[in-house]
Amino acid sequence: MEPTTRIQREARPESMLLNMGPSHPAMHGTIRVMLELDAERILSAEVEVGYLHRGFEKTCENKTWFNLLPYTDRLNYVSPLINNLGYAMTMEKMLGLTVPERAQLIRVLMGEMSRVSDHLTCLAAMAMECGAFTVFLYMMKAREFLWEAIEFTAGARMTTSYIRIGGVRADLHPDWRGAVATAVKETRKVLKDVSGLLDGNSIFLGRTRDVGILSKEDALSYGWTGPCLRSTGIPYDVRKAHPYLLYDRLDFEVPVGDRGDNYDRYSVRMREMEQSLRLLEQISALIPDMAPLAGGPAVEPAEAIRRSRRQRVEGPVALSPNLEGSEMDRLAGLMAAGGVGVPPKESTYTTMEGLISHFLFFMDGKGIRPPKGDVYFSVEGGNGEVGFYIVSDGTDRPYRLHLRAPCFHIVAALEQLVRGRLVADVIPTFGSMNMIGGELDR
Amino acid sequence: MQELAIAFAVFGIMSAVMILVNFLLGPRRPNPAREKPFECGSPPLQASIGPVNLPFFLVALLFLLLDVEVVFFYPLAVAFRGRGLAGFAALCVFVLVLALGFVYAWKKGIFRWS
Amino acid sequence: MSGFDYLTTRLETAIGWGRKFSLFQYPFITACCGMEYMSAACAHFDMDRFGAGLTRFSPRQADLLLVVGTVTHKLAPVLRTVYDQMIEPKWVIAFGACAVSGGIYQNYAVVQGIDRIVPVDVYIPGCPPRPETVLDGLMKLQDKIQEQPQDWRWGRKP
Amino acid sequence: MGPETLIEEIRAGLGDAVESVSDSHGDPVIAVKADSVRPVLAALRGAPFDYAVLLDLTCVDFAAGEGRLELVYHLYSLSRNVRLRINASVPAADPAVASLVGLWKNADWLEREVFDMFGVRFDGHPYLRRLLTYEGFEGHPLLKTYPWRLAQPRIPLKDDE
Repeated sequence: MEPTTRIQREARPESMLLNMGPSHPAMHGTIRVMLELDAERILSAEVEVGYLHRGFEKTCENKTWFNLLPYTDRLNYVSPLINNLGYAMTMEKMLGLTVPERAQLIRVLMGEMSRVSDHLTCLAAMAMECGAFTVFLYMMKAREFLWEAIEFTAGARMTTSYIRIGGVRADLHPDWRGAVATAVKETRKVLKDVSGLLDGNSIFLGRTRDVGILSKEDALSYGWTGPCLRSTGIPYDVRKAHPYLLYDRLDFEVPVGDRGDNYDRYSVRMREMEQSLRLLEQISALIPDMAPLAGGPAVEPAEAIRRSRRQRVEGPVALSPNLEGSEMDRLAGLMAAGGVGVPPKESTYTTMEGLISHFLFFMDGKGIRPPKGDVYFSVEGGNGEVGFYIVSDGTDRPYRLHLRAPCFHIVAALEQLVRGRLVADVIPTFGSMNMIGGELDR
Repeated sequence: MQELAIAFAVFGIMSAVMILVNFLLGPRRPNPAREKPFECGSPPLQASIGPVNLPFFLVALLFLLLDVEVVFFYPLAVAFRGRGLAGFAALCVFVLVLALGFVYAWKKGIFRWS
Repeated sequence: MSGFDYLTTRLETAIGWGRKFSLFQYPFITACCGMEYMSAACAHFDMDRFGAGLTRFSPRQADLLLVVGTVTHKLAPVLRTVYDQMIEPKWVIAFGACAVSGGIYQNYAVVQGIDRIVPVDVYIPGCPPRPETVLDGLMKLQDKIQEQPQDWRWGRKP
Repeated sequence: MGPETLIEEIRAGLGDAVESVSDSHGDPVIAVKADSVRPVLAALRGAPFDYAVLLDLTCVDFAAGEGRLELVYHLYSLSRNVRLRINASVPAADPAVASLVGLWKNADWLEREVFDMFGVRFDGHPYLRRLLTYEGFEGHPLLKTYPWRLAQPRIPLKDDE
């Protein structure tokens, strides 16, 4: 049993070494916390990460700018649309693009829905690990409604790849208002129930109040951002500090905690969900209804192919991801010009130029080729500042793509937070950090 | 006496069946990893667990004491069935004495792991 | 079929029936599929209707190893140890494209499919699979358990 | 306060340590010599500039073209709500730079990750070991020389291709 880890070498001979290993319900499967115990008290802890290091940054260096979008969904897989947003906006900053107004509105709508589902999942897991299984079931139910609203438009519940470089993939589903309204109503009902269950609950308070306290200076020294930093009292939110999209035109507050303990992280996330729901309502009011499809009934794709064998086919083809008819005339509102987005699919059936441009977009060395240089841009993710640092050498593949993962810095403080506490305190402290393996280990 | 024999027979057979069924139905594929303790999948950090701290031992003793007390309730209840209040009073004395011991241990700080 | 065989086949169906509706699962969750596992296991899609709702977080008490998400090379020994420490009879479900075949991560870090580490009974494709696909995969495993012959250790070998 | 005045202020404060100043899409970037990274960042963390948060530390491998690795530090000043990016080049042959563990607490893990992925040695780091990969993993994956799909399994896998 030769000591390979630091904790084995530095541990006192009589203390007990315990593995809170990767395959542990409260460790979300990807973190190993090694504890040096004196009865129940933790003398020192060592955190081992990297169990979900999937080589994201190396893979991106071998994928084209457009093809690596699905990888950004799987970074913070609890709020995938916000990663899409971060990557797309960093690229737009590098390419110097302006996204059409409607696409920006849709992006804010989708981003906020993704943020609420992120907080729901985090608090559900934290509450379940403290024993409140009912809260877990309630919050999963609320998240189902949110995912349904996202799936209506993006086609997928979670890994959507919906927000693209230059805009969004498709227009909103015709009755998206109903879906978003029910999602907001259900989530509000669940938030009321959960705050009733947990806010005054003496067991939950006993497990989280004054447990895992981090001071302002330490939080900044660890590079904390997002709800965890705000729980210590510093109101830093990227949406307010560096407004992007339409956040400067929308009115929402930034909730702040006072002691920076587990309970504050919980209550900041609960209040932040309320703010995001308010944002959803404001945005739903701002988004105009879709213009009805102009022109006669659209041609089915198979029919268009058959006709195109005899002569050029004029008129729209009924083809779009949510099968709501031709997308060509809606593209102006959804995707920036300049050959950044995928050309409309139906033009491949009707015109030779459309076929060639669609093919060229995906060919090696052709697609999106930003100028040489590097760029950094960050958005407010579920855990904090999600930043993309991209170095491009002018080819169609990134030379270097680095993600600034917020929960990497938050989990770095775990060793200090649990030292001197009891073993049972590791669970709520780790739960309130919302560690997401995909983002932490990249 | 006869009920006692029946009780032992029934319970004995039931426990035997439960043990043997596992031996009969479960396929047996021994492997070295199964003997080692389950440490969340990671290699254990210590070859063997050292001396256990005192508080664990004290709490275990206290639990044993109160658990045995609960086990005594069954025969006491059966024995005092016809006695009415007097029997119940004897039972209360028994519980009271043990409760005193429990409160004493609590005040001595058996649960306060400094 | 001699009388004795008739008896054991009837007993096997009874055992198969008993096992398939009381699966204690060990959720070996690592990545994004875990979010979809939460939806499949919770009230909306409710895996418990199939008797597989009770999650046991110790391999000693679990007979279904549900590998959910990406298994990286760093995690491979952990998965192998957990599989070895499970009680017999045990089954393994590979949940999601990464567990089935390494999925979209074909690089130095990810094991290209967990059947290189542990024998897998049912593969559930999808990245992540929809909860309905998960329940369908579970039903396929239950059919497999129902048909599985019991090795009686005497008489015929399966 | 636009980036220009900010750069002047930093140039005045740090003087010769700043090799060059550039602008990437509107964000100020200063290039610094490798051996003066710690003093420059300590100064930037200090009073006048007040860059309290080390947002991120990463590395870019230019070994093939220019034979160097470029370390990129992102700093953020909370009070002045301003970001700054500091590039420091280290020779690809023997990449080493002073560690920032005393200044910021997240430097510990950030530097361990850059060491793990690029092989840059951070002098003065208390526990410089691999963070994301595992013991016995040879080579540094994010270097351009490391092949994309070269796996190093920890346990024997069935029918290795």
